Amino acid sequence: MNLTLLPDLLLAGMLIGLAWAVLNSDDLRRGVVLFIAFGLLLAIVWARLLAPDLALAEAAIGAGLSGALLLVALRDGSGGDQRSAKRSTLNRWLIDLFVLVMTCLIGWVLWLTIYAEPVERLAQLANAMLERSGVSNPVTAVLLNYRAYDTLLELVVVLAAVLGVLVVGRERRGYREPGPVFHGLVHWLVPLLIVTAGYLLWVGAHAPGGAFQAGATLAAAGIVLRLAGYDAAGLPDGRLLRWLLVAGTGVFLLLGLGMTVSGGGFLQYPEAWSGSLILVIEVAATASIAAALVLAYRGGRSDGWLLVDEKDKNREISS
Amino acid sequence: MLDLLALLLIFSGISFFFLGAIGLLRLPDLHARLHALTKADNLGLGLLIVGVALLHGSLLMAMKLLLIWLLALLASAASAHLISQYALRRNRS
Amino acid sequence: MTQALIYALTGAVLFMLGVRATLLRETLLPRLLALNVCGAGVFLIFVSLAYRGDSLPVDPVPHALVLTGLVVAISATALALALNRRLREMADE
Amino acid sequence: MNNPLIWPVAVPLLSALLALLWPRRSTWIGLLGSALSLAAVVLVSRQVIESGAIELALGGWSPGLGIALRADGLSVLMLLMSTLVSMAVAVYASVYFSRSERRSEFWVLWLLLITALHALFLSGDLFNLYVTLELLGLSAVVLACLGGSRESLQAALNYLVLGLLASMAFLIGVALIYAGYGTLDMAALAAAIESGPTAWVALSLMTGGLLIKSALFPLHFWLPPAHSNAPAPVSAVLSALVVKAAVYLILRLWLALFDEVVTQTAALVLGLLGGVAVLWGSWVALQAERLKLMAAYSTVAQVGYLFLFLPLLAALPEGTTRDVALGALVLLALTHGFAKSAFFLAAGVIMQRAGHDRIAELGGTARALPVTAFTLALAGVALIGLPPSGSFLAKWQLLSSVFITGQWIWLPVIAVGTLLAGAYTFRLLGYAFAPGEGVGPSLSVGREEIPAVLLALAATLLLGFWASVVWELVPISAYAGGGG
Repeated sequence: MNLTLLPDLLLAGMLIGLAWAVLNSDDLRRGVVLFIAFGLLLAIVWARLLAPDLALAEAAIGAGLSGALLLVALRDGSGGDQRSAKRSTLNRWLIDLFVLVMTCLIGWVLWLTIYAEPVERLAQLANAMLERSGVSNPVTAVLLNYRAYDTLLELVVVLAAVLGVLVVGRERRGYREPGPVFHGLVHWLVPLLIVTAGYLLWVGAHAPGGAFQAGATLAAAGIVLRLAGYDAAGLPDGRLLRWLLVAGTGVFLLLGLGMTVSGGGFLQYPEAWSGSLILVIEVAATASIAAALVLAYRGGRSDGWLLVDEKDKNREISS
Repeated sequence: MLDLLALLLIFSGISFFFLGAIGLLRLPDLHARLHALTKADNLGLGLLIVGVALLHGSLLMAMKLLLIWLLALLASAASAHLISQYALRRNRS
Repeated sequence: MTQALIYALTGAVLFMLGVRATLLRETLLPRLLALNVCGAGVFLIFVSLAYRGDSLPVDPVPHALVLTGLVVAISATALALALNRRLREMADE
Repeated sequence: MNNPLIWPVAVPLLSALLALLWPRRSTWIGLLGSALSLAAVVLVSRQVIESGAIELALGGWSPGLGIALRADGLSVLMLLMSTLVSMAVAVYASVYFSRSERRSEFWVLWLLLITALHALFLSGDLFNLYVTLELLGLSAVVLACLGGSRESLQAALNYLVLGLLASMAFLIGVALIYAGYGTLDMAALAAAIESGPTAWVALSLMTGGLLIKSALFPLHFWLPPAHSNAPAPVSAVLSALVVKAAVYLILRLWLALFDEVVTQTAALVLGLLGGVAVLWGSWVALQAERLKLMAAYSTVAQVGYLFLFLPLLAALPEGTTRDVALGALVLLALTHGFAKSAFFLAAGVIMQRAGHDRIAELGGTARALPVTAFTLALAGVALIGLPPSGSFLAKWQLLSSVFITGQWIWLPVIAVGTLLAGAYTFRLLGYAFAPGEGVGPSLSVGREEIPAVLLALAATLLLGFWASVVWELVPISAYAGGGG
């Protein structure tokens, strides 16, 4: 046994153990807290596998924001009871057998493809084209240049999900006034988070960071504000909020279409401009992602919805 | 020599973490546990950070690490306060 | 490449553990946790494919895919939680 | 500008954003957006018919590193169906949602759903397909709970959770493909793929996920509650288009991508499940008490028919006979898409007028709503597979493939399935054309009745008489080894 593998084996074992504990804990609160720990451990694994961009995103989104959403769901009492389904013994046995067989099959394939005969994947190509992409962080190059279309559609997914949150949910009760200690912390923390988000956004072009990490950090600022009793969580209302939500997808799409109309292909940046265009898109995307994530935490509006603003309301009353 | 010092600092930092974890598991009530956790972890993190800064040897990195330590201090102080306040309120009612 | 294999196999185990819990659990919150663990397993497989040893540059494509997947996963989680909350409220009314 | 492939995605997306920004104009933006999407699809179709399959490398990067959009015969046919159906449903929805508080929300999500469908039919990249699947699933879930009732929310939540599990299965398949072949581009993959453990395991995981989404028996249980509790225009697109998207992907994977890999046994298993789905779905539909529930179970049965083709396609040698069978499959899917959306819209009209959709109390429908009763009859003709509907021709070809391959086992399935479909259709028509007071009288033909009857006419007449277009288009393939 090679001793250098020990840390990796330890990390992998801890991941599996934590996942087991998350999935089999009968106390939901405990499960959620363990899940947050699982996310943090995963962030360490990403760092170990030389994926600092992911480590940042996992800590902010996977552990942080998911954790906040799940905890607030517990507070709403939407846990319900935690019994396992009343499946018959045979059924459970069959499920376990299925799981075992599939794990072995997937593991076998992974062994064949990773260990037995390594395949040359896209690493070399992606790194070779980096010069022409306008940024020097390869992950940002993939996200906003090579596979920018994926990212565009992903922003649309976020938009659809947040519209869904707003359609079904009413706004949650806010929190009461915090004590002086927390209040003081908020006054330090929120500006710091905003500055950090700006830094992550800017640095994403050449180092780990980018729109998603920055958006999540900004959203964290909003959530902290709400915890401190600011019910709006720093978001505007009505029309402005709609523009904020649309900004990311809109700027992305319009720039892409602009390139098509001016003779290039869709999302084919002129090479000299690609760096600045990517930055513009990322700024808009950061704003939209942050707004969407804060809205997801806050829930819908108690008075109908954001698609109807004051002017519409007055009109409908008068007509 | 410097490296040796750094390693020493890192290891003593880690042992503080370890003690804190033991305290968390073994101490009888919430306040004592919080005490063990925050004290040990803040000190442990501080030692760890000084050690890492020495190993790295650049001033900029040392500043960044210091910032991290300060933030962690702020967060742990505030959250320990909130938790104990909550516990007190619940005990009273 | 042994490291990559260790993590990839861990990913496979996490994925199937998540599937198992999704099938066995009845209420939403445990199922959502299970689906998120499932996702973590898939992401771990992708990232371990990108890792080519400490000296070679990593493959950035899977990293970008996982970043996309993370954002999609949290969007879906948020939607499911909102739906569940509304159902809960309706049951109380 | 000479490559129109981005427009079917960009036009509805742009309209969705505009509808979100100007909610008071959302109805007009929605209608205009649907019409312009139709125009964009027509543009693409013309080019494919004239010059064969087209490809657009997004961002100018070679497919592999970048993402390619591709349109061939199969995707163009699916695009045409989805855009025509959604245009008609949009006209209906403009009446249905005209006084609803949820009007603006509906239009934004509606346009996002069309975006997702078009993006899915055009995508040439496996991971991009995952993103489009998620977009489709999430927007469909939100649309399905616009009704706001407890049942619809519960059904939507189950749909969401299962959909997520399905996408995870699909995604891990994509991961294994990337592990084994180092590419996500489907054309490169079609050339590189070979039979082996990687391809088998990846294909079964991806297919498993898609089977959940396409509601093949026994994974159909989520469909009837979700489809029957949604608002009528939403049920129409869920049944007609969203389920078809998953079936389309299975076809794509099996025929174009994994042509080398698919074994007779695997195809036979799916065919058998399809057979059970035909019998079971039709049987439950026959006993359904509510019109929309009957329609939903009929969808389960009709999806089953599509899977009956798989073992036949796997057995037929590559060439004209197989293309004919493939064309029949597509024709059946298209006919069902038009007929089922017409059916759900008609059910919506009845429900709004009568306040319920209990089949046994539908007496008087024919007198009160003659156009809608006629729509139900026409849609029924297409669901059974009577001439001159497209499904008649399709089932004819299905039978002839059964004769060619000698897989006689499917013969009783088709016969009994058709009889059962006839039984549930005539049971419904019997009540609808009987005298009674279940549905109040109406004075004129409403705007909401027209789209349904047009859709039903498309299913019975248009697809019946112009079916040759389908057979001409299907062999045009963007993927090596696929389609012919």
